[in-house]
Amino acid sequence: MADMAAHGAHPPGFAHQFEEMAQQREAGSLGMWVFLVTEIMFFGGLFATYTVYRSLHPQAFEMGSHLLEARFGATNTAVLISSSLTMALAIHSAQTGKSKSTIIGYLIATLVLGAAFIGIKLYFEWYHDYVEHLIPGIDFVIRPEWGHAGSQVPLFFCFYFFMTGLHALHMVIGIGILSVLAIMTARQRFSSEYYAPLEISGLYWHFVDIVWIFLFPLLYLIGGRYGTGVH
Amino acid sequence: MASLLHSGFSCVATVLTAIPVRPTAASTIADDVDKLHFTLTGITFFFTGIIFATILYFMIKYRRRSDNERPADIEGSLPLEIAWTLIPALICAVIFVWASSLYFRNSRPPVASTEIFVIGKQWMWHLQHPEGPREINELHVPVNVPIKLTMTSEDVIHDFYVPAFRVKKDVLPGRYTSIWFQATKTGTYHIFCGQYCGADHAEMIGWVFVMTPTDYAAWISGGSRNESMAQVGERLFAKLGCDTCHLPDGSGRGPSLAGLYGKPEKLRSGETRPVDEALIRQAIVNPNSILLPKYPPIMPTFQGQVNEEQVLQLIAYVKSIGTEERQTNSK
Amino acid sequence: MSDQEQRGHIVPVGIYVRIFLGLIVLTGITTAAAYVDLGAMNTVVALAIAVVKMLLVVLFFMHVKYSTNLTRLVIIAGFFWLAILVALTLSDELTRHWTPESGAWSALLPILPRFF
Amino acid sequence: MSTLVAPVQESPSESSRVHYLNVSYGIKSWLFTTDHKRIALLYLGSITFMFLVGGIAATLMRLHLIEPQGTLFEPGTYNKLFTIHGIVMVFFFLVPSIPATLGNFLVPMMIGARDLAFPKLNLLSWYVYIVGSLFTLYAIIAGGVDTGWTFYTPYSSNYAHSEVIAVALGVFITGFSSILTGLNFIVTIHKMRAPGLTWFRLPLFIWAIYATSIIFILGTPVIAITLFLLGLERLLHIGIFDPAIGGDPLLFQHLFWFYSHPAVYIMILPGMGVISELVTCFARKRIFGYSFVAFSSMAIAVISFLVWGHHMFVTGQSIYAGLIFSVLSFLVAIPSAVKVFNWTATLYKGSISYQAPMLYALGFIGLFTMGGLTGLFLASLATDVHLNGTYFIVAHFHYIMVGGAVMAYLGGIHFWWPKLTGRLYPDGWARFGALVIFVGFNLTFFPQFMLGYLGMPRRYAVYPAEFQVLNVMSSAGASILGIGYLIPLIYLFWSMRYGPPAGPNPWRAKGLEWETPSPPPTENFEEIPVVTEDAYNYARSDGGTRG
Repeated sequence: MADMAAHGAHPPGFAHQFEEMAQQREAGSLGMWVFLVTEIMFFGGLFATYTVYRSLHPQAFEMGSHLLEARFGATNTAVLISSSLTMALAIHSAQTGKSKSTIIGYLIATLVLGAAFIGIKLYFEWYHDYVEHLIPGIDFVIRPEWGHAGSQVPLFFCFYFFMTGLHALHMVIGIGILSVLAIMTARQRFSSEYYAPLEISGLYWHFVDIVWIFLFPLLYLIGGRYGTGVH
Repeated sequence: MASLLHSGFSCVATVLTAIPVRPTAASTIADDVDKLHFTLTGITFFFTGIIFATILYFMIKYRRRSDNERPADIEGSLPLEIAWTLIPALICAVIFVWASSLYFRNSRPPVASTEIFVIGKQWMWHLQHPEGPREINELHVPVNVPIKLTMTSEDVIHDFYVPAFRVKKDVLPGRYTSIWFQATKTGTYHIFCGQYCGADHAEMIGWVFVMTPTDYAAWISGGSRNESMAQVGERLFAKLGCDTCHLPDGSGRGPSLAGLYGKPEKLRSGETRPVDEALIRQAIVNPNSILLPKYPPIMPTFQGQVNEEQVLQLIAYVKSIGTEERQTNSK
Repeated sequence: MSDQEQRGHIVPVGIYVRIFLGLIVLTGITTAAAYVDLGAMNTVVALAIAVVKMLLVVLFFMHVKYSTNLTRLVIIAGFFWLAILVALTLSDELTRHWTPESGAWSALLPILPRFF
Repeated sequence: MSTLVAPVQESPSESSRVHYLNVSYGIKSWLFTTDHKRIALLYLGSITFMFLVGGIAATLMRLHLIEPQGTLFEPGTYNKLFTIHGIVMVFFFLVPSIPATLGNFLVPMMIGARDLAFPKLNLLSWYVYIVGSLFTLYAIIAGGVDTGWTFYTPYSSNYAHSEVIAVALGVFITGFSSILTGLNFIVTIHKMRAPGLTWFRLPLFIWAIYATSIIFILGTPVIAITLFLLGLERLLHIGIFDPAIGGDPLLFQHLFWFYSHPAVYIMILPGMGVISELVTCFARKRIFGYSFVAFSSMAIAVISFLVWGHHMFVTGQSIYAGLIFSVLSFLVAIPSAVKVFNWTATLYKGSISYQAPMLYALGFIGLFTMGGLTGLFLASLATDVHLNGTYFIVAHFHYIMVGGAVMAYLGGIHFWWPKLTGRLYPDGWARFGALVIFVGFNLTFFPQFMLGYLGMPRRYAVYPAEFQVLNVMSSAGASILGIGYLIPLIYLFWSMRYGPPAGPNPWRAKGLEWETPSPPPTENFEEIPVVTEDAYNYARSDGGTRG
């Protein structure tokens, strides 16, 4: 292993199969981007079926969308965007070698905002939908005032719960990663030279935010809410 | 020794002759499809033969004679590459145009074809002639008459496949799919279920009996005196209370159905769709998804109250009053 | 390896805050736009705003503006393949009820078989 | 018969040399290894086991089909057999076979790296594969699944009474093993090539693995979400494919085939990569038209995503969509044809030797040509109406999967066996095995082409009597094929202990992987080699890549 020493001292976290730090960092971010492409295709299956059914049953989707409360959707979007900001600031402070507590502060902020998102989602929306019998499979009630597209509204709610459910699952995983990062930062594992795990988790978190950026208009704002007095 | 050889060859010969090579061709499109099939077989054997012969030749000519042979350093040749990209592309283009035009022509049933309704149910075929006779796993059709099969399924996806007619189409739940054929030879031919549909998928088979017109006429009338689908449909139409809204003179809450079949209808959503089996079925099963401009969406859904067979009978009835009315108008 | 590349591009905090504000404003716009009757354009506007928001997050928060062309190619490939799935599936679902009347392309067909 | 390559005399220091196999012993050293070579052997073991499970199912089916009204099994049991055969062979043997075994072992060595970019992810991908396999094996033991490997709804979601959820979960989990492997390869090939190893000096095996990884990355997530939705619909009795609430069963088929057709290219592309290596080594000649063969791998990977509709020509799919998919299906055949012509041209003016790997390679070219051309029958709309769902389809994809992918896999295993184990296998037996497999294969599947054209539908437990003669021939061929597959199993295991030691380069082949002693040390190279010449330039010098 004589040649390893020849490479000079490496910052902590250097993996033996790489030649130098930049190669490892590039490999890490390329790996995460390729993983995000698989996530695009994973959510893509749902978005594709959503597009097909929305073009086949436009009234049912519009009817279902009006039953959702856009204000909760909007607040959740704002919450997620701010969590993206705090995540970006966490990476920035790691890059510029800020103190450990600043980094942990930003990470905790991101974590809390993520938890807030899930809280709003669970309490204000899903529980509310449960009370109003809008969960397909669990005593879904087709209301007469839905008129002719009534029988297809459960299809919209299948999509609503599948897509937001999968997104919420990714949020929970993100929160798990953030807490692990906070612990690793507390143990002084990162420095201005080695912060790849932070950067890669940031990419993941921003991706989950982007999925919500698309989910919000596609699920909550179908066909506009003018004149129907629906909040 | 010779007799041994002779008997050996004869038993092989009998076995080989026992193997049919070409399925019976008993419909108008069978010969065209077979022409395309044998052309493709020719192409396959030709190219496989070329590759096999070339490899065999190179294997013999350039076998390794000594271990330190230094073979020629050939990089490749652009003209050759272009050649064996364009030639297969050309062959593919020709085959595509031929196959697609054949498929396109076969996809439209002739206008005057007699219609038979098929309902696929887990592991049996219901076949219903408009004149009344109902059959299970058997289909009696006259020769040289274009037959259009309108098919639907009551549970999973099945597939109506008659190899002798080179005809196959999946049978889907909740939708009508249709195929057509014109038998050219009398005889009995296999019906297979071509899409896996459960435990007895292999038992969901039957026979098509192609008969001469006289035999067919005798068979159709000779059968037990049962009413035609339209008559059964008419009784069902009354029993379900459809006639309370759909009055013949159109004064009821629903539109008059007389003379409706076949005419394009402008829906409230602005889309005009011809009143065919699919539209009537949708009106019965999911009425409020087709709204007529002048009528309120108050028709209740009959999904669950009528099975596929009854839907077909109602459609037959609507078609029957559709055509009568048109005759009276045209007189 | 210059120090800059060694550590990856450092984006000043000011840009982050400006991008954040832009995203908040766009969220407001898209929600407000939903309450205005634009007919079919509602969906187009909502999607356009969503794409702009996505680009902001991808280019600035995820540093794609400063990263290699390979990363950009990977992202574009991802969306392109999603487009393939949506487009070819819709090509079937939306044209399923079209029947080849005697007009249009199928009119050409009766001529072709004479050659085969 | 040219003599066996004279084995290098085992120097005393050689046997005591530390390499990746004897660097540490014990279960823990294998179960927690991050060495890509050991993970490759772990995969080799688990894949061979799954191949045996699938093979047993196939043998039982062929025994049952000897009689038209087969009495060996109930129809329900027969349906479970062909479903298990399909699922295990496709998802648990063919998809991971070459990428996970030969790919894992060779990619770092061929590009002059010490290991894959993410070794821990590589080990995780094996564990994910094992968990997925356990779910599927549980499903087999707990009563089997009878939906066919295609899981078409509404049968699989509402009407099947078998372990559909367990198998869907198993395949869902194993999908992530493919994703992790694909991700690892893409990053490694991009970021960890040895200095001087430009893209056009890469061995064609690496190009094929790279193209396969693109399909892994872009296709597998879609089958993951599809089976996820199927599982949900079966659990909640409501879902997006249910016609009752406006769903469309054909949409499931669209999503399923969006992955499953590229998946058949996942199975064949690595095989093509192996064949490019074998043909050049045993003809001792540069590949004919290197860039054309490399680009045709990429073209296959891309176009394979556009053609899935040809599985649905008869399902009531729109005629116009059928036209689009038909034209694209013809297009995807062109790159494969280019490859076959280039392999054949490589033999021209070569110095060809006929050891076992070369027999497998030549068998591959012949059978793959046959398989590929029968695909044209199914791409053209008119004949597909007659042939869809019959044994013609079964014969077509077996010619490509068994005649192509499995022959290439066996050829690759034989070719790199000395590098994997440091031992040589008995070449005489190996050639005999290859010939038995070739004969058994053709006798099994050529009659099925004729059965298909005669109209015998696939997945039938009982069939009309007139098809019996061809079915008996096919079953006879299957028994020969079964024996043919056991032969390599025996002498390869035997060679692990008794085979003569192989030197670093028994075939005198080109490529960085032959620069290392066999079996190679854990870190592959003392120091990373610098590549100065093109791939496969046998003409310039003998052995060694550094000219």
